[in-house]
Amino acid sequence: MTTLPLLDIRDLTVEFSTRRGIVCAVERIDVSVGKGETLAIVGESGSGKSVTSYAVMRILDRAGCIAEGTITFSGIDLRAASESDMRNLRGREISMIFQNPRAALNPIRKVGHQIEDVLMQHAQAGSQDVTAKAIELLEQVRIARPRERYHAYPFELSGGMCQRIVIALALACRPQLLIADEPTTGLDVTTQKTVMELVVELTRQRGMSTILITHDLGLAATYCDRVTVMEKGHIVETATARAIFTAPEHAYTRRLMRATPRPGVSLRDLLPEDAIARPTAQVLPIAADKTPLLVVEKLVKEYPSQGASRSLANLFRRGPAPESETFRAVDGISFSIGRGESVGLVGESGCGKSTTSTMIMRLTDATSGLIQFDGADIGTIPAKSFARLAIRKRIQMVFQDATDSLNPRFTAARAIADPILRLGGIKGRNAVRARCEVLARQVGLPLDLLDRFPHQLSGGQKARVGIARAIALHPELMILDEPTAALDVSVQAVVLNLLQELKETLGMSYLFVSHDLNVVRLLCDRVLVMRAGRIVEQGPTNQVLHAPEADYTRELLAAIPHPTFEPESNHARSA
Amino acid sequence: MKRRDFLKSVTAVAAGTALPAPAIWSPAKAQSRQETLLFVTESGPNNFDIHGVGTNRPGYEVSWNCYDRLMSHGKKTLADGTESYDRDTFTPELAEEWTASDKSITFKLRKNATFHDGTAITAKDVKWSFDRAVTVGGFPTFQMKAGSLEKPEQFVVVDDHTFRVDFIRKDNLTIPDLAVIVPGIYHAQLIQKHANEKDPWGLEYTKNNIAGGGAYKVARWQPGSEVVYERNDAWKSGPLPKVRRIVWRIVPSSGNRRALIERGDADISFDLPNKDFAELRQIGKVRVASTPIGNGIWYLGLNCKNPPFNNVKLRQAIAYAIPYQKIMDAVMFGLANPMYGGKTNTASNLTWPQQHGYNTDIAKAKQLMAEAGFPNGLETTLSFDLGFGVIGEPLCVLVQESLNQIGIKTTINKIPGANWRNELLKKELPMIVNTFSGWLDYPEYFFFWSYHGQNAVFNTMSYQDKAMDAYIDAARTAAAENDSAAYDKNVRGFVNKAFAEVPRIPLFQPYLNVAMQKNISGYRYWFHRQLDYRSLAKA
Amino acid sequence: MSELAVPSGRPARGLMALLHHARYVLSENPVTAFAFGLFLLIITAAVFGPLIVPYDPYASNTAMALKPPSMAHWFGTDQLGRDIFSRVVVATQLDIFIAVASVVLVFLMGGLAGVAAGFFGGWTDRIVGRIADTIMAFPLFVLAMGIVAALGNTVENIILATAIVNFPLYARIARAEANVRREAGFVMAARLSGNGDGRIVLTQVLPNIMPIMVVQMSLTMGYAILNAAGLSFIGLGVRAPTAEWGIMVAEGAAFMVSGEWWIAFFPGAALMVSVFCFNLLGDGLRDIVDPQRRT
Amino acid sequence: MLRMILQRLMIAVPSLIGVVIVTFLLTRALPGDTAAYFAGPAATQEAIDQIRVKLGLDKPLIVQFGRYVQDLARGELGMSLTTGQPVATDIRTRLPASAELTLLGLIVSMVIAVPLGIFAATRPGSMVDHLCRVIATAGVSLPVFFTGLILVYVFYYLLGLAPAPLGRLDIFFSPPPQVTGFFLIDSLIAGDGDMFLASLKQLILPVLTLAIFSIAPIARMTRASMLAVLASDFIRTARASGLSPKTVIVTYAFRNAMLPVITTLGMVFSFLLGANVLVEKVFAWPGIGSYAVEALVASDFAPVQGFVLTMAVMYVVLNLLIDILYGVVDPRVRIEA
Repeated sequence: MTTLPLLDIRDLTVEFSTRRGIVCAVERIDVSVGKGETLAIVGESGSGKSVTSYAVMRILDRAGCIAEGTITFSGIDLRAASESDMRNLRGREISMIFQNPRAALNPIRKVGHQIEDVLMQHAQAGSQDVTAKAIELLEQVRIARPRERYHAYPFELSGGMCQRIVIALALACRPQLLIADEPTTGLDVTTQKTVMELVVELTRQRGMSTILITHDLGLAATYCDRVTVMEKGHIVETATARAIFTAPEHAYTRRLMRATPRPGVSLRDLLPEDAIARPTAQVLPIAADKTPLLVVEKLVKEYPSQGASRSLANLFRRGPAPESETFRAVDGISFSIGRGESVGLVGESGCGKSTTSTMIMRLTDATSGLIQFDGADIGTIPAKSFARLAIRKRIQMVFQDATDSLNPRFTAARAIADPILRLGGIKGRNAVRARCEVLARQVGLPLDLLDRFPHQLSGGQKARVGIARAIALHPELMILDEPTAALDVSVQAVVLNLLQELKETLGMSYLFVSHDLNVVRLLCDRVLVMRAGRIVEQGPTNQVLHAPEADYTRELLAAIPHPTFEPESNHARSA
Repeated sequence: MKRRDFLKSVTAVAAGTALPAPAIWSPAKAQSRQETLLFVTESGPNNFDIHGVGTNRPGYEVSWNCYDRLMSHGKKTLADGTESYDRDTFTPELAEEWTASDKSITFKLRKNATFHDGTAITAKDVKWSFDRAVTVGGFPTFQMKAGSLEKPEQFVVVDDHTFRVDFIRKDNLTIPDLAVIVPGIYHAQLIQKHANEKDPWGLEYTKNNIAGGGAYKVARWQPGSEVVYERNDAWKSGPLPKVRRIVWRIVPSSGNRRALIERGDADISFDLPNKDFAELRQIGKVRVASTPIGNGIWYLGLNCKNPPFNNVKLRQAIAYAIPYQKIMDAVMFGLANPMYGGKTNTASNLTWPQQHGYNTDIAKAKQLMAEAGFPNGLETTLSFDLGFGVIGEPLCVLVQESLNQIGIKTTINKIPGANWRNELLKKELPMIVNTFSGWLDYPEYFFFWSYHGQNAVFNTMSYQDKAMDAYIDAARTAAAENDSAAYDKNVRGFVNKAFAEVPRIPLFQPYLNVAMQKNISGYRYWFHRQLDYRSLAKA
Repeated sequence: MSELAVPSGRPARGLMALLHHARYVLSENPVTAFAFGLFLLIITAAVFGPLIVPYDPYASNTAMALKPPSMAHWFGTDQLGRDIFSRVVVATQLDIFIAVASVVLVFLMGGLAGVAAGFFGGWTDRIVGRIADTIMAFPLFVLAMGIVAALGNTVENIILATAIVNFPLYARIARAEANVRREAGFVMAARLSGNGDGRIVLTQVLPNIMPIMVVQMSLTMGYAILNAAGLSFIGLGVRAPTAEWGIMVAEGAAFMVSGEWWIAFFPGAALMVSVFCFNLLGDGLRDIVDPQRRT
Repeated sequence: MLRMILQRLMIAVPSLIGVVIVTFLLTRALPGDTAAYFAGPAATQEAIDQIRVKLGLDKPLIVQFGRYVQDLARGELGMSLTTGQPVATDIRTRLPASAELTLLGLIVSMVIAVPLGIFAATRPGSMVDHLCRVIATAGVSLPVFFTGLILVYVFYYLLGLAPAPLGRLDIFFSPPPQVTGFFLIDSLIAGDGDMFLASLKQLILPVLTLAIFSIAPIARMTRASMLAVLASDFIRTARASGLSPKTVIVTYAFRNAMLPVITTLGMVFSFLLGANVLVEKVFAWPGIGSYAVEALVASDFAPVQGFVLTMAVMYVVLNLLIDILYGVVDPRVRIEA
């Protein structure tokens, strides 16, 4: 890195005043980005990666302040710059794109106008040609029919489309530096790929420097030149992508690399080295009885398509509702799950996998089709009255967002105890408490956390409480709706191993719903690939994931960013 | 609005809302301000025609000033200098002269008198108006009957300008009854044009249109907020009034009404609470005329029909337990004639109202309570009309407190105007505070409505006593034959009985108070207790 | 709420956390602290008022009528010579009772109906919605007047009138909050654990809505007293001679122009202070309860 | 848009029916006996019965209700016994007076409360924030009639700045030719500057009283929604793209924050119509509120029913306007409806 760096952060410390006094989010970090270079800042939640970028842009919220250190951007000391100078820089010299694209745009203002606002603000265009410039920008970010989409509102566009608008906003004034804060989190794998390629192409084309902030190592390695790894506000390691990937030096980086699910590695490999030695618990023999536990045939779920006017129109119309009126979320799927078997259900968002799981859990009623559990037809029992039946105990579920699935007013113990009190058949406070403590131990939750409220627990701890609640009634079938999607990579590794261990010790069968093929490959024996309400392919995991028949599956596999470095020798580490 | 105030408020407005330069004060407005008289009251008329259904007292005022009657009253000056109508003298109005015999009375009408629209007034209009008064029912017919004017046959058109009323019985109230508001002269043809079979007497039309020939015409009426009168310059039935234009504004808040009169924006402020009148009189910036209301008494009525107040001794005990002086000071602020504290409980003269002998004497009251058989007291309710709450409420609170001392526990019951009359009709309220005053200021007239066994609505105590009825009837016939000896014996008879058995305990005779700017003259107190614009003048 | 009586040591810490949190918000927000102090003052006046009052609030003494504030009578005397200070303090009891009772009543009526409407949707939602609309169509004060005029002006009817008038506001808020939580994860989890819908609403959804309702309740307490005062002004308030701020202000209003300002001023001031305190407390509670503010 | 209007009216119909029924029952439940009241002080029992028959109050409730609905269908609101006028004319003359007062009160309180709310929201926790909150809350803590009386006492009685609380116009002005019934507008149409100034002066105190009373709810709602919007993602994007504070606060934050405020406006307007009753009593304003109160106290059914129905229709129209306004501001609603 011979030339002067575009952005040079020295000894930066950022502090926040909170209820419990001053919290140090970032402590004496050094980051620098050369002209035209793409740097990735990788770290788990709470590592301070976003705070750094906010500090650079000086848009920390009221409670935060830059305690020490300097930030120089092509010679200008950003920390000392006046607010009006900063305002000229933001958007013209440095711009930013954010995580949740649809929320990052003004909901009640046309996207075209929002782009024009930025252009006008930084005098990039006069009032006559600003519209033309805006439309030209839309073309650059490859939005189809730009003239028409100019007048669209954010809620009318898809997630990927909104992200392209945000990118257009960021690149409107040809800035020198683009900071992308988790730009593709929450987007589908396929959209994620197109968005990242667009960012890299545009920044390369204009010789811009880019900082990509992400928790996904694979993404960082694929698209960036250098990678900086942060942990709890400190920089742990900075190296070229190849060096980080092939020969991580710092223990934390290594642990992070290991925990990232990637092809050709087993579940246990994800755990840090010291954890491997744990003795595997006594494994229950797979039940001999081969009859399938759950059989699903031609399952259909229809919703009347949206719009209040629809109901109004129904009011006045005679005759049956025409076919095209309804929207089929699940369109006649059939599969079965054997005892002790774990089946993966994979598909992008909107393909109907969550709807399927809620129907099997009998939380919602199916429009038609058979759901048979252990020989009994449970599909016909209405969801409302299913809660009181004994069979309820035998099918349980772990939810995706642990925070949302725990009652904020209940302590962890009370949440776990809820099913026991209703259907567990255990009477007496102390007995129930004892049962909770057993379950806590089983899921590796420290006992003193039992009396905390959800907002006082970390992501991983909340996931464990959810799992403890699910296994409280010894269910035979457990549906896991993307249980680790919201977790950090290292925590995800531990939770997946916990789930595998529980399945084996308690002899349960799993239906594992996910959009992440790597995670499914680690845990499931068989895989179903779903698209727009239909199963496009199903079969044993390694057969589907290595030699997929359906081209949609191939497309999914290709979209997963995992760097393929030729096995060269240890590349010289760059400064 | 004096010029200085106006300019000041304009600058305030300009400063406040940055308006364009303030408009220059046009001289014409100042001059019309001088010719206009503004007076403010708490509530306004709901009907211009006294014959109408449910016309309220402000409605009477409109009828009085916009319609003529055959004759009116003369005037006399009271002790404190204010003028009052003279009960015993009658002056010509529409009728120039009249001759009365014991069978009938004949009136000679003015030749040149015209209605507001210019058509001449004839005896036919008078007859039609009188027939209307006695047949339309409700209050007007009832008031005519009080003067034995009952049947259309009594009213005879002799010729265009002579009109005769035949008596059906000897009644000295007939002549005075012809001078009250009800027998006004209506424009028969005009009203019949707007009448129909469902409403033969055109009550709907006369509700908000004047069909008469009185001294004033109504120029504009916005119910509940404003009435504007213009003078009828063609008025012949008396001296032409001096004020050309009168504006009557309804201002519900008494505090504002007082502020208006004190700051000089209102010329006359009517029906203010007594306390304001007492203080205005002391301050002396405005003139306050206070005239005792003839034949008017505030009283504590006790239900003589059902127990416990059918027991005379108990009623007398209560009569001794009333905090009279406290009421005079804290409720009436001295603006009333006390009805208590007389030397004896017998009639001192033939006038009414007059003082009875009871006064606040808790010991005597307790003793009478014991004699009446209520040693440990009783529980009852004390009700008053929300419409007269300004006097009623404090009065009840004081009475409640003092009755408490002799063991009578009372809860105060505030009844809105609407169902106050309803409750009076049912005659079940055990104890009430109420007021009554008749238009015809004769004792036998007051007793005929309030104490007589016929149990009229005003006999709120439903007190029925043969001896009392005998006295009243005898007094009325004596008055008719003006046999003064019998009249004197019977009047003293029924007054003594009223004081002895005290079915209702007279408290005080209220005053009619009016506050006026110093440049207003010609105010005259009338039996109907409303304003007569015709005698007013603005210097 | 929790059938699970955890050994004594543990809940104390929960309480401590709440106190700590409350102390933090109060210190950070002086206005709410001031309002809280005021609230304590009002409560003590309501509870101990009648005992510590120098004069009998109902004893009239015409000799001492309409006296300005003096050492003998701190707030002066009214038309019948009654001590205004004693009446104002004693009136606190009645006014706070009106405020609290109407707020609790409207919560039970509006709040629960709203939660049911929001959670179950369908017909309950439509019915509650129409009732709320019908009440909303009346101008609030006129409806209160109609109810009190029709049923008689007892304290109970004033409370009922205030409750009915506020029904739509509470129903709408409760419905919105319940609707949001209808599809929440913990509701589905509760169903998985075998809870019936009724139990879920009462034990799970309602506790989560309570903070927002409490904020609204404190605001409505202020409104309830104002409503009683308004009714007294047009003659439909509480019966004489009970001491109540609203009726004392209404009576005193007539005396203001004639110079006896204190008759209306002191009850008005007491009224203002208490309504002021309830509103500020409402805002303060909102800050404590508002999740975004919980740094 | 038309569909949304149709749908909104569809929903309004049941509540209107509800209003008709409730008003009928409410007025019939009034304790007073109208016949007795209007038979006059000295009426005898049979006179009262005579009037009761005349007013048709003796028939069973159902028949009365039937006749009432028939009259309603014909747009016949009946006769007011307190003012002696047909209720329809009363409402036509008095409604503009109340509407002028309430609308002006709302506009003045909006002009004060919204900036107050924004100001407080952009400086949360600062002295200014607390000050705004204290001032706004003080306004709503006083009963409206008390504020009115104090204003009259101070500005009219003591200082003589404000005009006499005599109603809508000074005594020697006759009302302008009735076009909209709003004196301010009618006087402008008539081109009479004097008249405009006089009616404006009369409006100042009552409008101020109403405004003071309604600042708190609007300010509080604006502050809360501004705080929520300022914490949202798209504001962060706007700041990050260097837009000027004015654009960020006004075009981005304020327009979004106005949505919840608009919905509370409906609530505040009907809240004000109620408080209006007391202001009309204090300022002798010939509005519809005091008209209904007098009728209610006199147990005169027709005006109360007429008044409430007008209010119900106004409420429906108001909500319709609010929805349209909401649709204008927020495209999501427009498309979806």
